[in-house]
Amino acid sequence: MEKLHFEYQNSTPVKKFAHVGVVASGDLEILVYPADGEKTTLDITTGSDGFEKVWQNVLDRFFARYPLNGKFIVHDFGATPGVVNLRLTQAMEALKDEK
Amino acid sequence: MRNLWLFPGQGGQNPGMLDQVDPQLKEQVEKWTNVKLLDTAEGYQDSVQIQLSILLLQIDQVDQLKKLGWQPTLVAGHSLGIFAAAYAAGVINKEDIFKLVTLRAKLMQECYPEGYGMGVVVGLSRPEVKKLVAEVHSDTNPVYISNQNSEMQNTISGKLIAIKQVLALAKENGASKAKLLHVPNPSHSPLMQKTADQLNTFIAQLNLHQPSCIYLANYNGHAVRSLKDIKYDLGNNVIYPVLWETMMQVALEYQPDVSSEFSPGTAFTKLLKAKTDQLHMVTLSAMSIDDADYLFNKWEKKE
Amino acid sequence: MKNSFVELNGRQRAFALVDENSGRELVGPEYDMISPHLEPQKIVPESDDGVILVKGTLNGKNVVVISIEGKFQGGGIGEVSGAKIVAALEEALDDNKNGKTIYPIIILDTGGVRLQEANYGLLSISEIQNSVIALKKYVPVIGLVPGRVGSFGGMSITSAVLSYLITTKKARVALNGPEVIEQEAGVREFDSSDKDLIWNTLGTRQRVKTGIADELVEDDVETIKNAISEAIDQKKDAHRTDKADFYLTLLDKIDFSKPLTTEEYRKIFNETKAEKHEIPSAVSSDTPGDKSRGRLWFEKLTGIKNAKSEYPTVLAAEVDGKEYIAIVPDKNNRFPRVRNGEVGLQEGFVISKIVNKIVEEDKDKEVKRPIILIVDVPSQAYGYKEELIGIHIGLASSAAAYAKARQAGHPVIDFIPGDAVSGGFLAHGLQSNRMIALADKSITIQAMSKASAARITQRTIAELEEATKHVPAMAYDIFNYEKLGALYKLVHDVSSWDANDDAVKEVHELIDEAIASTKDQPTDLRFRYETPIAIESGRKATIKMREMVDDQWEK
Amino acid sequence: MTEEKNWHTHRDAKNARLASASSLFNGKFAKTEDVVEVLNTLIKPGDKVVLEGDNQKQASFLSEALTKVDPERVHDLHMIMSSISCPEHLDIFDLGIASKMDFSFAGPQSTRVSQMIADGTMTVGDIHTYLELFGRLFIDLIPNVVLVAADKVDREGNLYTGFNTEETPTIVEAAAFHDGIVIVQANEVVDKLPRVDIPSDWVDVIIPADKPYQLEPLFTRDPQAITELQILMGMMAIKGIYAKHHVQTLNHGVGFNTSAIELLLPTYGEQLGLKGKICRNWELNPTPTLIPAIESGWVQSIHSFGGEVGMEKYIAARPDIFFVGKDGTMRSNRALGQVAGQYALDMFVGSTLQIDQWGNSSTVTNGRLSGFGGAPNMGSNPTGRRHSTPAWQSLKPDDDPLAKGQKLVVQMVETFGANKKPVFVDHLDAEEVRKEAKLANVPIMIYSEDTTHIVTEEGIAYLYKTDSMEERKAAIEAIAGVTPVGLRSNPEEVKKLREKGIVALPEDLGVRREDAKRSLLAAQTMDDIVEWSHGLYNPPAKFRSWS
Repeated sequence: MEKLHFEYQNSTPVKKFAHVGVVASGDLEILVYPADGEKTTLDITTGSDGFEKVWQNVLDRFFARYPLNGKFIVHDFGATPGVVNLRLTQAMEALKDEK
Repeated sequence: MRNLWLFPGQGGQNPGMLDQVDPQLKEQVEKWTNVKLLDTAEGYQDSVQIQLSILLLQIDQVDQLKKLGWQPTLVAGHSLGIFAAAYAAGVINKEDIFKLVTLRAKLMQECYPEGYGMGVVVGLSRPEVKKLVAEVHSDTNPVYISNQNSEMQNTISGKLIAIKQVLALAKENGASKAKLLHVPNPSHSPLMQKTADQLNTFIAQLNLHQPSCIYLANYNGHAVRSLKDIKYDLGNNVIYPVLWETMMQVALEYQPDVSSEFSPGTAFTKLLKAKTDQLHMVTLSAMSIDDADYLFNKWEKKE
Repeated sequence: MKNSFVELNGRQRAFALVDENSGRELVGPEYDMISPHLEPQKIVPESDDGVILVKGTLNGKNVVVISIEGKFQGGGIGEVSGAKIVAALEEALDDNKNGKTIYPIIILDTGGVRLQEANYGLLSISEIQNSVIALKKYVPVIGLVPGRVGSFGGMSITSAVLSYLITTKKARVALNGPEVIEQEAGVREFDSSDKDLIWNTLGTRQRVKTGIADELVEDDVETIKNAISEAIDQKKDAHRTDKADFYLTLLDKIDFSKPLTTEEYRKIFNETKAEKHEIPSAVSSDTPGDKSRGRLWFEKLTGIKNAKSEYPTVLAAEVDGKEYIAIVPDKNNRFPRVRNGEVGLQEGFVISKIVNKIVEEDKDKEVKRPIILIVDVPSQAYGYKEELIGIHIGLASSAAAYAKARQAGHPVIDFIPGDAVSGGFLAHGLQSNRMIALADKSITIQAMSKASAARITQRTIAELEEATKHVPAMAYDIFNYEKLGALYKLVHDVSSWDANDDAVKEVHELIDEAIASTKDQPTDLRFRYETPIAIESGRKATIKMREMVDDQWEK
Repeated sequence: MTEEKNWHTHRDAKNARLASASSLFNGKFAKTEDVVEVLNTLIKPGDKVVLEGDNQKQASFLSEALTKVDPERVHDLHMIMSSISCPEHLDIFDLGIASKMDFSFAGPQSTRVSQMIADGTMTVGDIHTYLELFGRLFIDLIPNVVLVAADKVDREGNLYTGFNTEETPTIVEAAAFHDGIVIVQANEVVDKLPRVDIPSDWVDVIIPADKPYQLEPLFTRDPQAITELQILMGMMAIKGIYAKHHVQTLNHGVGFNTSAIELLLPTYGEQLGLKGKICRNWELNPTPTLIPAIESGWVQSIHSFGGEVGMEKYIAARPDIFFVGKDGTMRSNRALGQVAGQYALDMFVGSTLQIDQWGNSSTVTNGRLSGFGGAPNMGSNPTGRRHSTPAWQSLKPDDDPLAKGQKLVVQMVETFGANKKPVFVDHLDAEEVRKEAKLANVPIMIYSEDTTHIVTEEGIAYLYKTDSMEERKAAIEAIAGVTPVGLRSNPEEVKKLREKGIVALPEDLGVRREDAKRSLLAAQTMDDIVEWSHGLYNPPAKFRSWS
């Protein structure tokens, strides 16, 4: 298990809480809150060690397309980059939802 | 029923593991080798003790299974494991195999008193590790990529300083695990040439037999049927990587019905499980020979 | 086309059962109430700890859905997830007591105790069972076992105390998982790689035919909702833990030295008619029984020498107005899997008969007879026939009997001079409201043997032992157990095998003190959260979770 | 005049061989136990031998017998096999019986094939596409002996190959009409065949087998294993490709991606109102995951390369859909299926293990020379085609009056595969493999120029719309996730490509990622499929639902 922390400067504020995913084998859950301060922060607990660079790449790419400014908590149980991206974009969709 | 017999090497030894071994055989082995087998934690600080005890454990299990009428279709040993594999394949007799392994263990113990060893990198592919090894390796600071345990788990062997450099690089490059192994010599690398030479001299005077089944060779990962190839593997596997992943890939292409991992440990069954769910698996360290016999009978009936 | 319920995750399942837009989640993921015990063992936690609470309506009726997420850690019950379930059940109990009808629905998709928090899991599960039993006086408590995981371990015992159990064919219900039985009893007892055998024995298609589950429904959301709604409306109750006579009759007919196929068992099950069984008290004899800490202390505390009884593994007798009950080994028992003192098929039913009789006799009495459990149970019995017949029903029967006795006002006191392990402890020990234990190194107190726990959590025994050093709930000794705060007293100057006169006197006094301490106190299990150790450290997360559920329940 | 040239040396040779073995025959029939001697006698050193072995059906009785022939008498065979599937297919090289191989696919034996090529035990003629291999049986790889399998034979020697006819007629034809020897193993000898698939005229020797030929359920995918990512890609493909291009005739490669699409048609496809508009006529092995779509009325016809274990009864009960003989059982034909796949379809959808920066794809990776199945034929654009279907026409460039349309060739991959290895790589492992195995061509499965679309979990790249290699590379980078290729992508470029319609993300297609759930599949378990089939589908043991 590894704990990772990332920070970004993003433009689109998160206005409510959103939650996607399950901490199941090959999957992860993402909690998104409105940002605490200026910065977008991500606190990631991952069961797969050695993937910091991959996380960085996934997040860089995600935020380049969807610059959400919020506080993210991630509990990852060995998801592939594809699944991570799926959950991130699902969280993005959930935040857009008017419901 | 096609049965793939797997023989692990060093690493899984634990005190008391010889409890169930035929006491007569143990005594006999002690006579042949002039080594008193301690089967204690202190004993297993010594690699002659480790190698002989694991071999004894495996040979005893081979004897018991064969007595019950079971024969392998394919045998695969990992490093030290090839000796019990060769025995199971009917290539070499009991006395010779123990003498051969005693010699091997002693030679290995003597060859590099300090400063050499092995490391393991998990989470990088073999080509990736190879690249890192190439960055570090030099004549004065030798390090080689060695065993290929699975696609993403490879070992390196060489001088400790060089190994540590590779391990650090591996960590930087996203390895999930990169650590030194408790092995006091640079096994499975060209640095073991002298050991291989002496082993080959010894093997040359043994009376060996054609194998009764397919033997998966460490040094090239091929399925071999000729005595010549097996002989080469027995003498030279210390200077080559153990190409376990390839061996297992090849073994699976022979479509076995059952894999049976001999003691100690269950590591190779786990690796195999990650590759396929199409065969039955037995681990002798977790069950008795009678239990294995019961399962083999059950599975054979179902086919 | 069917709308699969099984495919949904735990949260979706909870919301799927309530009327559209009526659902409200309590202590949802936004609170990030993770288990404090997983990260120290390098295991990734989940924000809801694998339990989802949703209040809403089902066909207009008020319900609270408790959904266990089978995909997170196999649906294992730990401290936080357990406390979440208990808190919801207790709130529902309060509402119902106050005339506000609310129906609890429990979705079981669980391996039972979360082994990484073993002793918390056991405590929680006993507390869940206690609440369910209390609730059943007011409303049916409906269980749903949709599958893939099914319902195993301590939660299979819970499944047996529920009013009514609905299931799909994708589930299995059993006390011990196949791998554990193989580990403990050998591959010839149960081959965990034989899927045919496993599903034919433990699969719900077999289980509904043999009284372990009540209704098999299609894996379809609407169908499942209707089945639950109907069960509530019709107040369906299988009374599964009230069948001791039936099972004792059935067990009389089975030869445990011979094989038993599922078909043969179904036939016996269908042909069995309950016959009344009397359970006489233990009496003195000339021949000593097989030695155990439980027997030693039973004989010393009751003064019965070489105690023997008709059911040789259960010793029970009333002395000085107190009922003492112990489970003991019997080397020649006709059930081979209980010969070392395990709790097997018969023990739970026998105990339930004893305890229910006491409750019935004292029904109208002001002061209820105290029941003293002498706990020395190395585990439950691991065996194929045990699972085929449904050992968990036996265990649930004694647990339910103890719980009902306590709820009726009987002081139920544990004295623990020996092992207290797993399902054995749930059946005989964990429904007490005071636990007294000896501070003896020989005592093992846990949810599973080390070998099995290592196999199930895919660690080596060495790794497991390493984990026990950092997490008291993982430990196997009474000293770490004390840190959880559940004990009433840890007795330091008496050891397990040394029941000398002074020691016996001291224990007697402590038992009396414990009995006295229950006077005018709540008859539930909350004592465990209210000890100084529990408040200070042992049950901090439990207490926090209870407060949060209470805050959000909406009176 | 000189002496007249003998124009029937082949026939003479064949007759001589058969005559020399005549003591082994009773008419065309040889005894089961004589099989090895039959082969010893009829096969000569250096012969070109076709051993029937495709990716499903194996002439296993004959292949096992071939390992037992005397290498002194039978050696240096030149084997021609569409698929190297069984250990004994390679054992004959180890044993010195065969030395050269022409093949198409070696997936189940790919490691040993690589090893044997590397150490010289085997020389490779070519790694063919199926149609090249079949075609060359009539050109320069005309067989001396063919070894094939039949289900049933009658007393006259007519063959019933039924459900799994596959390539038997093609192989037999190549030998029968050029004086090759046709040797058949038969599961069963009967008085009357259900129907004649191959006339006895074409057959020389029949040997009853000791057990039925080996058959693998290769195209069955358990819906239980379909993931949300695959469902998301399936939704994108249906909306962004199938619907957009009005794809009516198609082939699906084997895999979970395409199984997901099949199971989404009756749900997601229905929601989009696409029934009757897309996916009507199929060239496809009878995959169980298509049953819900068939039952929901999506499918008009299916022609199959081969059979699929467990589908027999279902197909027999749906003759409107499948190609079924008068006897009521399916007839398959691999050669005709491949022809249809290459020439008659709107679209091929497949998957791969690696795609390079230019868009070439291959399933050959380090250490494994797997060759390819049907993909190279299905996934290529024969330039002579001139279809009028909306799909084919929709790929025609607007600005060229003489322009042609194109077959849609779609690759669907997750950006990372097993072991978290990137699928998008700068260079295919196949380039390295070519060097090691000294092959004439890099073993590319589908060439970039033929690939019209790539779908990943990130989106779709409409490669046919790109007008330069630079743009093509950029489009691939845009959907290649965080693979080394994808990391080169820059947001500005992606924006431009999206505006031009060269790249589409789910939101551009109106696909909600949150809808990508397993409950969207028409069947989630094998049991569900059985139910859809009204109990007619009978899954093989290894696919049983445990519930």
